[in-house]
Amino acid sequence: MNPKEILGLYENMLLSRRFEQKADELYKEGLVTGSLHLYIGEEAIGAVAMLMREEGDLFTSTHRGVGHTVLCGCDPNLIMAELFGKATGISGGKGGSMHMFDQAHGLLGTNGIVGGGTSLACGAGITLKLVNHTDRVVFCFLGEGASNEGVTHESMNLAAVWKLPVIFVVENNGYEVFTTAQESCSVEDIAVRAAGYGIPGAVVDGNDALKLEKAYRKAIDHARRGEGPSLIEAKTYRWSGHWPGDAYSYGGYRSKEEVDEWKARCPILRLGKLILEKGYATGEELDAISRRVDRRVEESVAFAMASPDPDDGGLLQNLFA
Amino acid sequence: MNPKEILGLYENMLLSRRFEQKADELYKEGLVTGSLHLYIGEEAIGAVAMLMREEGDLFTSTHRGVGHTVLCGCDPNLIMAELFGKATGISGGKGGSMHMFDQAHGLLGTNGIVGGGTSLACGAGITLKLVNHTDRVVFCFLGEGASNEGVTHESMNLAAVWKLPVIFVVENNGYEVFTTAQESCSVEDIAVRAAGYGIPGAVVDGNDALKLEKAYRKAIDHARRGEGPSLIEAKTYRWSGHWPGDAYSYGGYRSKEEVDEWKARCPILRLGKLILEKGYATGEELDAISRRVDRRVEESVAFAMASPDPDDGGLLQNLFA
Amino acid sequence: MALIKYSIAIRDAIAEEMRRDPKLFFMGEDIAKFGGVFGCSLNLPEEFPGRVLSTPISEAAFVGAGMGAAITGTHTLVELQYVDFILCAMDQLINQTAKTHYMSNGTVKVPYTLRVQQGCGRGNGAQHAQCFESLFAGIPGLKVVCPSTPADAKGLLKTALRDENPVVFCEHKMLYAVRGEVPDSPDFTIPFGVADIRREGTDVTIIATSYMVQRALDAASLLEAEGISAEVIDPRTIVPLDMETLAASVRKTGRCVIAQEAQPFCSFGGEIAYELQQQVFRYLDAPIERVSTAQVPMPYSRKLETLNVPTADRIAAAARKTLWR
Amino acid sequence: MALIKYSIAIRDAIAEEMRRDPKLFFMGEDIAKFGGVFGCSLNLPEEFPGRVLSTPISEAAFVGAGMGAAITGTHTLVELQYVDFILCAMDQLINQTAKTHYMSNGTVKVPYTLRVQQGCGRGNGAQHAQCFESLFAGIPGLKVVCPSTPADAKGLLKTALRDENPVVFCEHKMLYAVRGEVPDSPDFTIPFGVADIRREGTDVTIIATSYMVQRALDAASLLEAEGISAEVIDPRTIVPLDMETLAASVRKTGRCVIAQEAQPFCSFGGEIAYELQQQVFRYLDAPIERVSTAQVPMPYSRKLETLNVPTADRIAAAARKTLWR
Ligand SMILES: Cc1ncc(C[n+]2csc(CCOP(=O)(O)OP(=O)(O)O)c2C)c(N)n1
Ligand SMILES: Cc1ncc(C[n+]2csc(CCOP(=O)(O)OP(=O)(O)O)c2C)c(N)n1
Ligand SMILES: [Mg+2]
Ligand SMILES: [Mg+2]
Repeated sequence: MNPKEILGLYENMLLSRRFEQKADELYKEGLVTGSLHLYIGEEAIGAVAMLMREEGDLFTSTHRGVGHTVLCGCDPNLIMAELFGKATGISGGKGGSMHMFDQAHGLLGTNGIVGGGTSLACGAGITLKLVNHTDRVVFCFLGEGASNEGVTHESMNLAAVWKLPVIFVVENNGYEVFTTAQESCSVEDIAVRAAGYGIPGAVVDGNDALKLEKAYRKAIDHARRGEGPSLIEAKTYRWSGHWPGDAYSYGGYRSKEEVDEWKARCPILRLGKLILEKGYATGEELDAISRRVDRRVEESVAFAMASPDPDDGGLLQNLFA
Repeated sequence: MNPKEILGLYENMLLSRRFEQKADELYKEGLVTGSLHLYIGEEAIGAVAMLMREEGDLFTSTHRGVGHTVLCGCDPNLIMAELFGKATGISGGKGGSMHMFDQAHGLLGTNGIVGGGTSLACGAGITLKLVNHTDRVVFCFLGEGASNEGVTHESMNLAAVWKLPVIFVVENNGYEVFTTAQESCSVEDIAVRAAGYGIPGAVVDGNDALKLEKAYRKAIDHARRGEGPSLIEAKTYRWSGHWPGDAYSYGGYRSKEEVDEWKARCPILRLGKLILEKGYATGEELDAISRRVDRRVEESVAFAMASPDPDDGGLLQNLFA
Repeated sequence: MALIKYSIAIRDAIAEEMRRDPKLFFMGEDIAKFGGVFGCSLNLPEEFPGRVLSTPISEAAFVGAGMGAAITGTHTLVELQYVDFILCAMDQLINQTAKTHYMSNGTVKVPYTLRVQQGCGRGNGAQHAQCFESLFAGIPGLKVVCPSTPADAKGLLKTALRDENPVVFCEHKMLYAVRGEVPDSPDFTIPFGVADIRREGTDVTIIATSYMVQRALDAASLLEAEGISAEVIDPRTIVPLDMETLAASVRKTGRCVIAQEAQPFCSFGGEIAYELQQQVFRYLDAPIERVSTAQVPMPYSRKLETLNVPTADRIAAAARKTLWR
Repeated sequence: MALIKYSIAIRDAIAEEMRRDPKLFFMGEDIAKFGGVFGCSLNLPEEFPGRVLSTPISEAAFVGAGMGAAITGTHTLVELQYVDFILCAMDQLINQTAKTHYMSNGTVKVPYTLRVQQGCGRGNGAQHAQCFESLFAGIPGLKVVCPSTPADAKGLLKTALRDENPVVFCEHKMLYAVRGEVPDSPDFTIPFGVADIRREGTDVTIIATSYMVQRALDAASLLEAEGISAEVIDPRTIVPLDMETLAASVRKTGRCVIAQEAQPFCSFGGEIAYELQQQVFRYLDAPIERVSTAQVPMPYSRKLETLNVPTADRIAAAARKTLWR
């Protein structure tokens, strides 16, 4: 990544962070409803992948997909309006945070079903490779909890057998809802499962943008050369509770110390430090980014607020094309 | 295994072989109907496991489960009657070859669903270990095709996490229906997937009773010590088509040479040779076994023939206990 | 009697039955901490160590393992966090669990209760707000229970946990916080297949389960103000179904409204309509009406969700229609 | 016109549509050798190399991949070897495929046909002989097709392969070998939602799909001999459903029998009964009758299987009952 890219990455991550912090506040105020799973603390994983995508590359997301959606370039106004359930939302208010689709930006859907995106990613790989005969790739994000779903296994095997250009990215944040990865995963590193499909597997620090870049580079090249899927496990942490109302984010199933320790490893802070160290930007310039990002988030809130609810008629529309 | 056990094993395998050869004939005559998947050529895998079981050990079987059912000690009369759909069958004629249950002999069901037995085996493991606090074990048979089912993965992970006493035995016969293992499995040895669950994995010649014994011994001891599941992959071959009517058993998806080569590796022939070499029995004694087995099979056919169809009333019975 | 929440009534039923039956084993996602996502296992892991376990996110494995445990002597209780996830374990539920007793000619018993959590009301969207009771009831070999009150939840769950068959126990996310009087006796159970006439009436029969029962009762109050006397019946269990009570009521009133949260096509409401016209054809004074959500997935927008779910007003309007008003 | 088998009509439809649409991709278990287990892909892998692939035994993955391909520009055709195995992929079908167009507010299209193979008749037992059309039809967002003749199979499958929505195409294992006249024109299609009046009559309407249509026609012949004139209607597609034609027929005859192979509870037959009593209440001279298998899994024994599946005799008896005979 060149300095300009790194600055773009920084701004994008900060946008995702602030956007979600705002959404969290608005959830507590009752303006955002339903399910909302925050990506705060994990942004580097999605952000670097989005940066490295080329035209025509695609990705599938998860229940924790607001971050991915912001990061992929989807208009924050449309995302915020969706969280508000407004007619102007990216899914017209019918989807909510777990059902956002933005094909223009490669997003094949956030997903309410854990593991739900894995087989879809294979299908996208079929289109890209077997039907359209391109060298485009698909990123498939999933949690470590999702790695224990059967469809994840089936999809990795299918992708391996047909050499589909799918890059499986396990965002291992150590937890499912209250359950820990130790309690639910039979191996410490999900990436070791790659050997069971004869595909490359790698563990990477998910809070380190530069290390992520290297790991993605290998997997992308591998896929573009027609050699098939890879499995990258990015170790990370979710700062918030599983959902905004989850009162147990400290103390219950984890300690304040643990959370604070991970906060110290904030991927955005780290990138900011690097930027300053390398002199890619000054502190003032970073402050300017921060203000720009905040404005963008405020704008999205204003847009969502001002937007109308869906028409009653919308209820019956779009069942069939 | 001592000589007596080896002779018993030989007789049991021969019984399974002749029983299925007979069933195959009867299928062609239209007396046995529905689905019938023959275990011919693969008998050692089930037979050795059955021999090594102790009181209270259990097992789950597959669509190819007539062999397992004969081998576990279930009365051949009841099996043959079931294949005929008669009232005296082990499932009263309601089950057929894919739905036989014999709890007295540890059989938790043959199964019409590929991979269907894997999660059931975990459940049996829960009973044995977590509820009854015993050191009993469960064998779980599955094909290499079934290893690509999601539930197989989930079950292996669950068994590993809870250290359930499940011994997963992959009967890798190289084929699913017409599809080959190479076409559908991303790895040559399914056993390498064991590492993805942090459990022991082993590849073994599935047509060699003595090698199977060694592999099972390890896995059984491991499970009885409370250390959890193992994965054993037994390489083997099915001599027949996928079902009796499958005309393509030669020539279509495989060559006569290939089949003949495997027939030369017949597990029963091999064991017979060993018995003669070691002097555990004479040729005459083996002939006597052969005649005894044939009589047993004939008896089962006579029993099935003479048995009545289920009563009409049976249709509505046994929906609920 | 004590005034307790539906979620706690469920918890209490489990606790009492686990005390009674040392072979009762309980598993599900995240259940072993903080009472699980809906509070229905509060303090159970502490009281029953080793018998209340959180599973990996592997619905097929643990739903199937539930059956494997059940056929080997364990009485199994499994919780699905949201009913929608049962779609990851349908083979285990339908092909294995539901059919085994029948396929084995009655030699294998499957004492297995699956608790699922259904319904709308929280803006959870299309993959977290479904109602599958009709789908379950359509599968031979499953009993299907839909309690609408804390007392019913407790009494019916205790019956389920003593039943030797697979039972799908459908809870409703909007009912967990509802309080009601619940008998304290550990012997309190409610038999399956006995409908509860929640309100007597003479002009029209309203049939509803789960979350819709309160709305049906509210509709009856609205109708009362107009001089229409509605009888409200909660069948409580869909399989087995107390058609006798339903038919007797419609024989009396000549009119029937079925209120359901599930989508209409091929649903419980249709089934009841078929059975009623079979059994009380000559007594019917008007077509049977069904009030339901639309035949669409549940939209996220609170406005559309609210619009979609039957209200007391809509139920009352359907009742009026049967009276040609 | 040519006299061809149902299985070949299906094969031909796929071949013609693959020729027409280079983005049509076809996958399923064992389909790429010997025409697959039921012969419906005979010679297709040779004509369309790389576009007809056998999958691993991983229903969730390939049913889900079908949707992933469909939403990225591929028109997908997926074959399930037996319908029973869809239970391993229900999340992919219901939570993902059926809902995506709606959840995305119409921005994502899912041009996806899933061929499944249903039914009794071969002694395959409880896990290989189910009929799930009611279950599929109950899910908003799926079209459901049940062809009963080779011509319908071809015309409807071609329509499915040109439709931009998920279509579940329910074939019947006992029909594959049945021959019938099939138009040759590659432009031959049959629109969804148009019932076929297979035989006109005035006394009673018999509604049947798939394998039951022939038995309904046979029943009509039996009834004719007794002077009863039966109208036999095959709706052909369950979603969308041509209620107009059904209602018009019952308005004329005043009597209705629904013949279905599926179990009764919460099924298509119940749905039709609900709709008919809504739409033609005043015209009904007798309760609507439903003839179906029993509410049990399908037994293996050929004797019990035969006993279980509706016959022409049982359908005729139900028709007589509507005429109070
Ligand atoms: C099939 C399915 N099972 C269960 C859930 C409920 N659920 C939502 S998120 C979640 C935890 C997911 O853990 P992980 O995959 O590690 O992702 P994370 O939330 O940690 O990002 C669970 C159990 C679901 N949405 N889908
Ligand atoms: C879930 C499911 N999918 C597909 C089938 C159809 N089917 C029956 S046996 C079989 C092949 C199984 O292959 P494998 O697991 O290797 O066992 P083998 O037959 O070789 O013993 C298939 C595809 C099935 N019964 N169940
Ligand atoms: Mg996680
Ligand atoms: Mg095999």
